[in-house]
Amino acid sequence: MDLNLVIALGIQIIYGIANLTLISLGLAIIFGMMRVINLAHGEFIMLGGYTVVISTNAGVNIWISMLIVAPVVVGVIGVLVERLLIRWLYGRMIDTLLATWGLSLLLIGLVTSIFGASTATTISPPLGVVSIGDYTSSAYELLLIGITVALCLIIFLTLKLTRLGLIARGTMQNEEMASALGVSTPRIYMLTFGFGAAISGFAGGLLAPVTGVLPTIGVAYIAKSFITVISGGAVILAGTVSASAVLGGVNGIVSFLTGPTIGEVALLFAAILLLRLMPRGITGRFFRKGL
Amino acid sequence: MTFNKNRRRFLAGASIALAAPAIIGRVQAATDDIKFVSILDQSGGLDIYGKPMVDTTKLAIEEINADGGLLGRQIDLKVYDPQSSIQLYTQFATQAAAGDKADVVHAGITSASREAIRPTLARFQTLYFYNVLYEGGVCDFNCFCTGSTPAQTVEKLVPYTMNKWGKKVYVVAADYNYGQITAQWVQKYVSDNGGEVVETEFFPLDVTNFGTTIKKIQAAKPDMVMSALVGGAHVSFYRQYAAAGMNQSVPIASTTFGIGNEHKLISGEEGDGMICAYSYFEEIESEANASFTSRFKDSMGDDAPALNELAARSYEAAYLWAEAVKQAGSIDRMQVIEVLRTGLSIDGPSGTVAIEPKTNHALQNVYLAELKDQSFNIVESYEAQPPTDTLLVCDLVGNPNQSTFYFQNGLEAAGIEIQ
Amino acid sequence: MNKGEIVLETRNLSMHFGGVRAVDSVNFTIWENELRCLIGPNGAGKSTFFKCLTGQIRPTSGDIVIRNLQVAGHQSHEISSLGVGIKTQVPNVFDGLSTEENIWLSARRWHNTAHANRLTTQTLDRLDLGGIREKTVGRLAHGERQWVELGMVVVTEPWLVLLDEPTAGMTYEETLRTADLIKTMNETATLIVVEHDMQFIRMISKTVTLFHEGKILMEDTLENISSNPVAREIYLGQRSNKLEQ
Amino acid sequence: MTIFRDMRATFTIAVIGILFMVLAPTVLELFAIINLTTAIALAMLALSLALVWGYGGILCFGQTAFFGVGAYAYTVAAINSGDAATAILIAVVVAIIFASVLGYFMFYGRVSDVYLAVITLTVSLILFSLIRRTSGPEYKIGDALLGGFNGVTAPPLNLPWDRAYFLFPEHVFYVAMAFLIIAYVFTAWLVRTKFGRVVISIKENELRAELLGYDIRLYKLLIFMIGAAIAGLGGVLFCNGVGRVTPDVFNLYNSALTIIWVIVGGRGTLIGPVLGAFGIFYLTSALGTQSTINNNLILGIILIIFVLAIPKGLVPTVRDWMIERKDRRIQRVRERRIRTRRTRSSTQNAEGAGE
Repeated sequence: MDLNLVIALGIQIIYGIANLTLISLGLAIIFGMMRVINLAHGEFIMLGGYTVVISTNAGVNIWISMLIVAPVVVGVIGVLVERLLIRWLYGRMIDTLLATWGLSLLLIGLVTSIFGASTATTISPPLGVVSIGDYTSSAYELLLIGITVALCLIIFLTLKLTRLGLIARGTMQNEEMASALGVSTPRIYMLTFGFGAAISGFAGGLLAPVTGVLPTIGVAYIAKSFITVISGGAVILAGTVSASAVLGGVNGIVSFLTGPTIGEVALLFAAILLLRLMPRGITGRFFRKGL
Repeated sequence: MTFNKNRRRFLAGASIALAAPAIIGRVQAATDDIKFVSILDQSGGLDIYGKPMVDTTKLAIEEINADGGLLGRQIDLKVYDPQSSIQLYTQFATQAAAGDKADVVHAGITSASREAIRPTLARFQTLYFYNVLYEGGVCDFNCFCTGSTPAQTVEKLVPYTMNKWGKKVYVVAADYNYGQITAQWVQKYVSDNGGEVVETEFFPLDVTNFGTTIKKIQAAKPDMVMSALVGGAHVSFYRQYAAAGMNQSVPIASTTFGIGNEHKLISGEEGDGMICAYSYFEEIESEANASFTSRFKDSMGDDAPALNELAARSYEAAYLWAEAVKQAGSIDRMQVIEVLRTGLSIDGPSGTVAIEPKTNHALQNVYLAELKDQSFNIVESYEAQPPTDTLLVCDLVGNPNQSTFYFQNGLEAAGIEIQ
Repeated sequence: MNKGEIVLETRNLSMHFGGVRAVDSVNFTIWENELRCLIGPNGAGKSTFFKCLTGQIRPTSGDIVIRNLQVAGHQSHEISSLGVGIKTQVPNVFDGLSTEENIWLSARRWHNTAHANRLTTQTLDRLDLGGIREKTVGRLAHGERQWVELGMVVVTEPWLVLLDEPTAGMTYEETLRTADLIKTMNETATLIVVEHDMQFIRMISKTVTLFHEGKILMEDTLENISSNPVAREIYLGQRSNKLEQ
Repeated sequence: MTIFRDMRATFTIAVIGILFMVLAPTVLELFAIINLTTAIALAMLALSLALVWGYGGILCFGQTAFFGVGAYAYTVAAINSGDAATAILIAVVVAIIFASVLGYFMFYGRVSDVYLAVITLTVSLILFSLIRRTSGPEYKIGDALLGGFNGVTAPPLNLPWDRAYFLFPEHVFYVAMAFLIIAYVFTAWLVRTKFGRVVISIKENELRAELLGYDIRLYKLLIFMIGAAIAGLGGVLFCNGVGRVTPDVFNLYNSALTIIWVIVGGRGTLIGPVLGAFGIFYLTSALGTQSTINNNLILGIILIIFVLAIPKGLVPTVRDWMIERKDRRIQRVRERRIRTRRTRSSTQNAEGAGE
């Protein structure tokens, strides 16, 4: 293997990790703070993609669509969902499984009914190509890595500096503490759910130019992000990033060596082993006091 | 087969049960209508394929009914939506055959769904049409497979593109039976034509990140990529391939791209230059096709999806069946099958489609087309192509009493040499 | 004084969390039929020590010997199965079940159904829980839940009892009754009680072990400890008046 | 024994089940009977999760893994041995062994809660990925080819003493219904035994159960294995109902669906999830007959309305309602009695005064 291939592959694996982080963070925020397993997470990502496609086709600048419109629109949808559905289910977190599964089906059905089973997504990655020797990577992929890092930084600062973040940290350290202190006001829950949804929508928007945008595309994300978040454990950022690094790394390397299916299976096996060794996720053992 | 005796006993039992609807007390709908049942996914992950198929089926039945129906009777079209679940396919096939007493069932998208319902329809002696392109190999007296098979499409596509682009081929395919077997056909035709498959990779249906593979393709430096990727998530491949600039250097040929209208999903610059092979393209220039597409657009309005082989063949298959009923002068299953197997043909939007009696498959035109600005330009056409793949293993003329899927376990298991 | 047989002993028992030595080389011994209270300020390591004894956490190093049996690192149920009754700090009861079912489940671990039924009834009478027999434990008051848990310990007729803050959240009345119960239990069993409440300790205690910074600082009668200047120093601030009570 | 008193409701339901089993084939059409077999198989899966999750507190997100393993094991064994009875036995044993290995791995590693959910789901997804690849001729167990994504045709049930005699669909329905009733009565009995009560206590409070001296890992493992056995048996019935087993059974949709049945029917009951499975089965089937409105949309709306309107699940809600009604009736009777007594005493007084 020549050096260029190693570099190109290294970038690819980092991209894979960033990708996994990106699709998982929204779920991690909602799970980490509210202990709600949002089965409609994949559909939030899907909605982000649709938002970008529709607004870009309507003439909005693609960067504005991706960086602003998608998270805002999906964030608002998240707040609506919280107000109309999730808030009736506090204290009954298992029932949110049923509710969000229903929501997931509803969103798929709704989008299919409105936009059809397949949608023209004529938006392209708005950047060129980067060459490493004989190998070429999409510059957009490199940008995505950068944006993911920036996103992690934003979430870090939000957790570190805001009141929402303070409560989040409390909840992560001790599930019962926050509710015992009475700080988990409905408003905080609403904001959290909206914030998580916005991050998912943001991810979906960013991925729209490099994946298919279809009503049923959420299914491709939900299992992987669910597994990543839980493997990471209760600590939102450190958990998701470390789990993405482990799982994405394993997936990337094994995929290259043996092929994608075994790569996927290796990712799943890695998650099982990880949870067996660390029964409360990575952050159950490491970075416990992290963010 | 040890099953035969028992099957007969089972059939006897089933027909006794069928013969006694009086016990049920429910009077069968006494209408005189001919029952045409369509079981195709209208929701769930496969709806990108199923929806256009149902749309054109509806169009065909409406037209036939408007034309006075068949044998003086109207056709009652019943559509079931199995919601992309195999279990629901079986349920609805049972309901169609034993409950609705359907005169014909047009159903199935994946081979898995076809294999799930084929035995049920055979058991209840219900005529079955499968109108999707697939890996070939079904040999069933009761089942008519009208879609194109690899010997019709891959066999034309491979030499054409190898000639144009070069002999080193990289194969990417969906990781299930269809992809695996199609990859074997590609392998066979590539080596038959003196080329070389440098690598074959299979992808689970929910993979959306193809970065590693694109690097591997760059490392392997093939002359072309042959794709048998399937489903919504796999559309990502073409976009990421283009994003890495690869569509400029290593072109893609495919026998699956476009069948879920993927060419409308991605942008012009991402898809330009791809070459695909089907027995129908919306862009075919013929009077029949022009009339078909305009009738379809009239009936669907602005929401009309792009037309592809699945959609066109569903339409044509409905007409094939109707023609057979007309000629037989009856809806009796055996009589209709006999007429179909005389080599019955119709002229549809894709050209002439005829039944090949040894295999119950279709003799059909095959077109190669290059993608440009989300439209296909037909570059090559071949008339009346026989399903030579299935012909290698199947002879329903010699032995009509068959109900086997020969390629279930790949080509070598069916005795076909790949290299 | 003839102290009898050693019931439980730890040798160099340590528990480290990262760099924190919550329990640091503790040598602790308790003799048959003794009633020992463990005290110490918050973070002194007594609760961690208790968790090591009950198998809820695995100590970093050192030995725990119960009746000549090395049990360090054993699972809780294995320790309990030796005939050790354990009550944790937060009431650990089956919230969804009734008082009777809670106690029955404890009794049934050791006896057949008929005997378990009999013991359950006896214990309900003995602890005066008849009035809440059918009630769901999750809906009971905190003190009552503590009593249900005590009942689950009592019904097994243990010979060694480990209690972590048994009177937390109890009224004065209930605390008095608990003290009586503990004394009665002490007639047939050895007890280790982790406690904060000096008043309560005064009611029951003979010897007291004072924990400080993961170590045993001293072991004496409560009177002697309360009058010791070093001990007072440790309990400075809010705790100091507690010691004097 | 109080067991009969305790299980009166169970036996009532079992009798209703038997009546249904006997009457259904005379009332319903053949296709309905055939499709019912599939529904019964799914109900069996729901029952197994009702036990493992509702009573054992083990949130198993991959209960379909045992269902699918059972179905595959049956199919492979039946193709090889030609005897359905042996094949059923093998299927159940294989499911149990599989659960014992996975359960040992999880419970003795102290994995629980949502982390356990993810492990079980992941196992199911791994099976989905791997079995999908088995289309080649090299994936052959004895005479049985696994067939990849397309799956394998499952040999129908036959008689142990006459293997050449294959059961008719009605008979398969009888067998399936009988299995379901037996499994239901068995699980209802099981949760009332000492073992069952300990399992429930573990769900209530793991630490307490452990401090009482119960080896919770062992109890969890055992209930997990029993659940797997029932799920495996469900798998056997499923491939008999559908006539085929495909890797689809292992996918995310089906894993989630199983959880949904239990929530809809009501956790902490056994009959609830069974009814939940039947209900959703009929709902999706009924929806499939229309294609005007997207089916995901309708199903999604129904589920959301359900969770908002009937939060406790079907059976607990009905039960509570009935108890409340009964209480109210008792209350009313009591009030009436008091009233009559009062009137009577006042009349008596009046009479007395009159005397």
